[in-house]
Amino acid sequence: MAQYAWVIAVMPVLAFLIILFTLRRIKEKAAYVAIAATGAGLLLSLGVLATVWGGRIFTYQTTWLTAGKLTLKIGMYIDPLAAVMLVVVTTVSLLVQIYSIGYMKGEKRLSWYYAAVSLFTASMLSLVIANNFLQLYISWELVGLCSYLLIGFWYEKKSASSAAMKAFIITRIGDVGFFLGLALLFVNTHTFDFSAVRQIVAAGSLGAGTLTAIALLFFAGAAGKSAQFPLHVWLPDAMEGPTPVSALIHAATMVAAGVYLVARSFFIFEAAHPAALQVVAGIGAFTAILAAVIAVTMTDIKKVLAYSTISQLGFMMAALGVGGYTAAIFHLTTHAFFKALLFLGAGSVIHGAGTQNIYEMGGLLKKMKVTGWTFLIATLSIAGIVPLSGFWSKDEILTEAAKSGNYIILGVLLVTAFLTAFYMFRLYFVVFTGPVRDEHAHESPAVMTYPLLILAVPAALLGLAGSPLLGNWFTKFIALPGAEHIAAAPDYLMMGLSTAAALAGIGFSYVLYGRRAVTAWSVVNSLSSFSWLNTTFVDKTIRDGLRVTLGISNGLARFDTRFVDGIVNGVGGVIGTFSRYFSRANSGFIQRYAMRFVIAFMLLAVAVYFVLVR
Amino acid sequence: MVPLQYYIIMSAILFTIGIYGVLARRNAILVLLSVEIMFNAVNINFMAFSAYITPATMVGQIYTIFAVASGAAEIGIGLAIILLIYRGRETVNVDEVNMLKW
Amino acid sequence: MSGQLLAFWALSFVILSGALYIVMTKNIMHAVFMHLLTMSMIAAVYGLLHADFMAAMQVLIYAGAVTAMVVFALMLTKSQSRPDGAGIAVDNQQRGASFLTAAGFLAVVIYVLVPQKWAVHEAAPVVKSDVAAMGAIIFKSYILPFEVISVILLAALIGVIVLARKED
Amino acid sequence: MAIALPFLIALALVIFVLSNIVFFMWAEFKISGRVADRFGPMETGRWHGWAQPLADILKFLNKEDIIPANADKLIFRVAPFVGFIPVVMVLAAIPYTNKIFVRDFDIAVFFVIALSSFTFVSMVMGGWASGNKYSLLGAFRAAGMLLSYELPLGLAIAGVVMLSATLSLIGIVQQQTVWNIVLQPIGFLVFMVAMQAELQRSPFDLAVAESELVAGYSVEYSGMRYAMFQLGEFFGLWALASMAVLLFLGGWHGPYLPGIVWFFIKFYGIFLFLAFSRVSVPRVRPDQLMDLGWKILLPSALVNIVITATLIVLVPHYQVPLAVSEFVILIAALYLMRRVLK
Amino acid sequence: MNAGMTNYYYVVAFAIVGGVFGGLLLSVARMLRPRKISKTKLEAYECGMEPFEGNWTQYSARFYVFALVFLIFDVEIAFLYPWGTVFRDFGVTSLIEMFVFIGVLLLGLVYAWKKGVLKWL
Repeated sequence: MAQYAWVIAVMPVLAFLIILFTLRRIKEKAAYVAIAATGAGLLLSLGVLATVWGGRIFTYQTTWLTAGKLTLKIGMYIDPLAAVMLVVVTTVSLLVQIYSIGYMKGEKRLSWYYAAVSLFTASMLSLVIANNFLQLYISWELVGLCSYLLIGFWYEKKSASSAAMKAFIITRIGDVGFFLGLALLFVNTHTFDFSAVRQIVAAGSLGAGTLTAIALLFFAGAAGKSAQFPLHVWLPDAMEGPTPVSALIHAATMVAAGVYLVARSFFIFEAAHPAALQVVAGIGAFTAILAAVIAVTMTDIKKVLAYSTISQLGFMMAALGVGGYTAAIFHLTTHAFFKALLFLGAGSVIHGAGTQNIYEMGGLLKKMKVTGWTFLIATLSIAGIVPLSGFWSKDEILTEAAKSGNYIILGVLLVTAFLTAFYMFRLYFVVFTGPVRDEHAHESPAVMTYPLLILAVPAALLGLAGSPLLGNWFTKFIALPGAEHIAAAPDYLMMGLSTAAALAGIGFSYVLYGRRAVTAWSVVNSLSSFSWLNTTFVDKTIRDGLRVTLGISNGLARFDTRFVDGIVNGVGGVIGTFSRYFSRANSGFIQRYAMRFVIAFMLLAVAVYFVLVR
Repeated sequence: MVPLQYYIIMSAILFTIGIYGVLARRNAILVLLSVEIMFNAVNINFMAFSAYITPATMVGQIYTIFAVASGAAEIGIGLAIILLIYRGRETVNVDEVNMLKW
Repeated sequence: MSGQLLAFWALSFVILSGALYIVMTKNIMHAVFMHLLTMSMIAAVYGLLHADFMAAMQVLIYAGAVTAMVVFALMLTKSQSRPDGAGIAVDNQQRGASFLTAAGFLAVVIYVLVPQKWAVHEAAPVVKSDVAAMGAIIFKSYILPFEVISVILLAALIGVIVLARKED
Repeated sequence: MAIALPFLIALALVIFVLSNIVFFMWAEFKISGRVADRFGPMETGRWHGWAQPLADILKFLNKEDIIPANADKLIFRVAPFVGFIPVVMVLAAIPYTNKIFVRDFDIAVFFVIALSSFTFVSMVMGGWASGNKYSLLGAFRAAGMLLSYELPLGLAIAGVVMLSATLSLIGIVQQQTVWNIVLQPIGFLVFMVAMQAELQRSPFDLAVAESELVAGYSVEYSGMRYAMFQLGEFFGLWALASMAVLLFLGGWHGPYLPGIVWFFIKFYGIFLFLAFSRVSVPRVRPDQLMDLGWKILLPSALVNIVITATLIVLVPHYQVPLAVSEFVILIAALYLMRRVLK
Repeated sequence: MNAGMTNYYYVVAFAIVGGVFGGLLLSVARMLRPRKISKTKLEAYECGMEPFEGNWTQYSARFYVFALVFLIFDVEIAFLYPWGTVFRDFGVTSLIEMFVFIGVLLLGLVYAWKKGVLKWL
């Protein structure tokens, strides 16, 4: 089955082309085309998962093009990591598309929406199955493009188009880093292929310095795409796009690409100087706590979830930083499901309540039964309450952090866990409990609620798959070949600590928001100062940078006009005078031309004679 | 036997006279006549070479035949053009016809 | 053998002086009739070179048809005010310059060509029936130019008819 | 002695032809007279005015010869010579029997055709040099006519050349076991008409016709110079008539009498034909004349060439079918022409 | 002096004899004829009328086209003769070639005919 993996990626592309070429006529039917493609992809990826079950790895490749000595190959590398990602991406994409039928009903450019979504799914899938860095990089760019298209879906809105622009440019900065890393890698190894690079790195022929440089450059790309600290500003603004888009791209798949990249090139990180991993862990942890703090102050439901995603991604990066490769992947998978559920839930809340500001909502649980309960499950899971998946994956990361010995990061992550629980339940209590603010809020139609229910299942139970109860099956499954995972005894201390942090967070938010005992505003305001750190600081630095570059470019412009143009016009002038002088030569008197002709011929004859005969 | 050099010199002189005619004559028809002279100078050379150097195959002679035929067509057209110019500008003197003036 | 040499000298003298006369004379009609004489003498030179067919063809085409056309063209362009031909200036202003150019050209050509050594066949064999041999060669290996010549002539004819017809 | 031989032969021939011309002139006076039911010259030299032509020649000798004031002196004097000398040169190429001939040129036919184009130039020279507007106009009309009849002449001869595969007149005559007039009736007819036009005689003497434009190009000529033109014309007659005999009438072939006798019998026969056609056929209008030349003679000559060529190449014994097809086409053409010209 | 040369020698001889003979006739006539030049005799003969305006007249281009067609068919004749002497042993191919040659030129003639250039005014 594995050799047909490329079909999974190709089918959404076909859907994209079909919809593209019948853009005007297809209208609503575009949804069914896209869903059919992704559904078939899901079934196939499940098949691929089955074949890869035994831990076997399939690689296929054909030469794509040969340019001189350089031959570029294109192919597939299906290993447990890829198989899992395939399933994750296809399921989430399928459910989002079904959900969008309801959410996007009545949109003018619905067919274009579905075209863009299927193109995005195709590029994400090809990114996942890529067997060499170049193919990965190409799909990486495609994914960036699709996110730009989908964020800017309502381009009539000025804010949406500028948000899309901002997202594209900031991820572009990251991509430049990734590209440089690629170039550096290629210069040294002359190949992009994963296995080939792995052998070269294993053979140690590359110096630690270059490896660190490559690793850090790759991390820069990942930071851009997965919205880590300096390059995270675009994600909150990306909420301008339709909510299903945020659910699919900015929760589950695209942002995970960064983590996937680091995971895929983990052997470089390991072989590189230990500082590389420290950097990853540090930035990851810092992003996590920063995003968590800001999330607390947000009043827009989607912004809260956006910052929560950034913080969770920080969690995964921190896990990778401390060497927890399997923990990071496990958390990535579980996070994909419950974050998608949260976003879709938020979508149906917005759909029902008609506003995004959480303080204009209230008591929606009574109005929107299904959304309410599924939202609760997801919130519990992300907070990390015992039986749910969030607990297990977060606990896994915390044990990894503890095991690797960086206690500062452990402490930071625990605080972040507490904050996560706090702002999630603040969100839940404000939105779903308390007095009902608007009476005519109504439950979303079935086509939206069913995906919520379906997503609720993995959000809740997937964690068990990796939990010690089932013998850490999941972690063994996706462990790096060779790094066998010793079935560590379940670290009860860590479990207790994380649950304690979570419960504290929930209780604290219950006191503040559930019963509205203490006036919430005083506490929140004190935290709002943190938000200053984010918005003004980063944006200001970027704006100053721009002003400087503007100055330089103006100077250059002036130089160019005066000096270079001066030369060009000068030369033009000289030629002009010459031509006027010579044009007097053709006086229209034909026989003078004939005379010149004869003289020229004579000179030529003499020249040829002397050259040839002598 | 008349040595070949004589023929060469004679046709060279004839050719030069033709050149002078082309460059110096005012009347377009006489310019054409001098072109004819140049043509014949070339033909004489060809015939001389054909007779002296390749008597068996007579390639020069065949070339001259075709040259004469095409030369005739050429002067036909040349004169027709001169007639046209005359009808347009009432003059046949080459220096008065300077449409090519810059 | 002095006969041929004598004939050559006489003919070339007549041809060269005729050509000079054409180029120098004031009276255009004289130039045309001198053209006729020169062309016939050139035909005689071809005779000297044993090319009977070429001699006859030269006389037929150049002396006959071309002179006729030139005479007609002269008539039509009234470029000759009076038979004695006085009056109209005959040369344009670059007389001196063109004379020098021509002289220069002559010097170059003679300097280059004359010292060359040619692979001269001593006895120029006289082919019995010049015309038959000529015809055989033309129609055996030079058929394409033969056909092209007919097309060229046709083109000339049609061209002239189109050019000359507009007037009346 | 060998150096002088050609000159002697040339002089002998010229004198012989002159004496014949005297006889021709006399015969022509008598015939045109007889045809017009009058006697023609009777007085001079008593019996039938035999001395009339001599009287004419003497007259020309002592008539005043004027060169007009605004004539181009040089060209005026040269014109008659340009007309006369080429025709004398043609005499060198004409054989009378396979034993009596001056020189055997292997391009005799082409040589004759080439030289015959000089008469045109002499006319133009004469017409232009005499400085007379009408003589120039006459010269050009005559020249135009001459041009348009030289072509059919050449093409008719081409037919004969194809039959005999050689350009030498002696070769042609030897090849003529069957007279070419039988094989080439169209060619013969075209040749005869074109010959008359070439010589400005009979129905085609438009340019020099008295009633039309005085004497055409030779209006300003008088005295011996004018006679020179007439002389040139007669030599032309001699040459073309003998060409007709050689090409079409089998030259010196004939049953009993010796070759030379047969030659002259045919030759005078042609002359009589010309003399009769001069007086019996009305003069042709200039445009009709040109139409006849370009639109009837030329195409028919080409048709003749085409037929003879195909038959020679395709049919092994081509004589009989060639003769038959030519006659058939000739009759058809004549019938067609009658309707066209009516 | 091989055969070719004597032929030319004869032709030149005939030309010289013709020229001398003509000159002889003229000189004899010159001696015999009276020479009274009068103004009227020397004027151009205008059928009795006074000769008016120059002797130059303007012709239509028609004359020129006749000369050109003559030239073109002259060339055709020049090519016909050698072909005539040699076409027997080349068989049908040379036949077709010549027919093409004649056909093309006939085309020219027909074109001239249709354009009405061959009419003589």
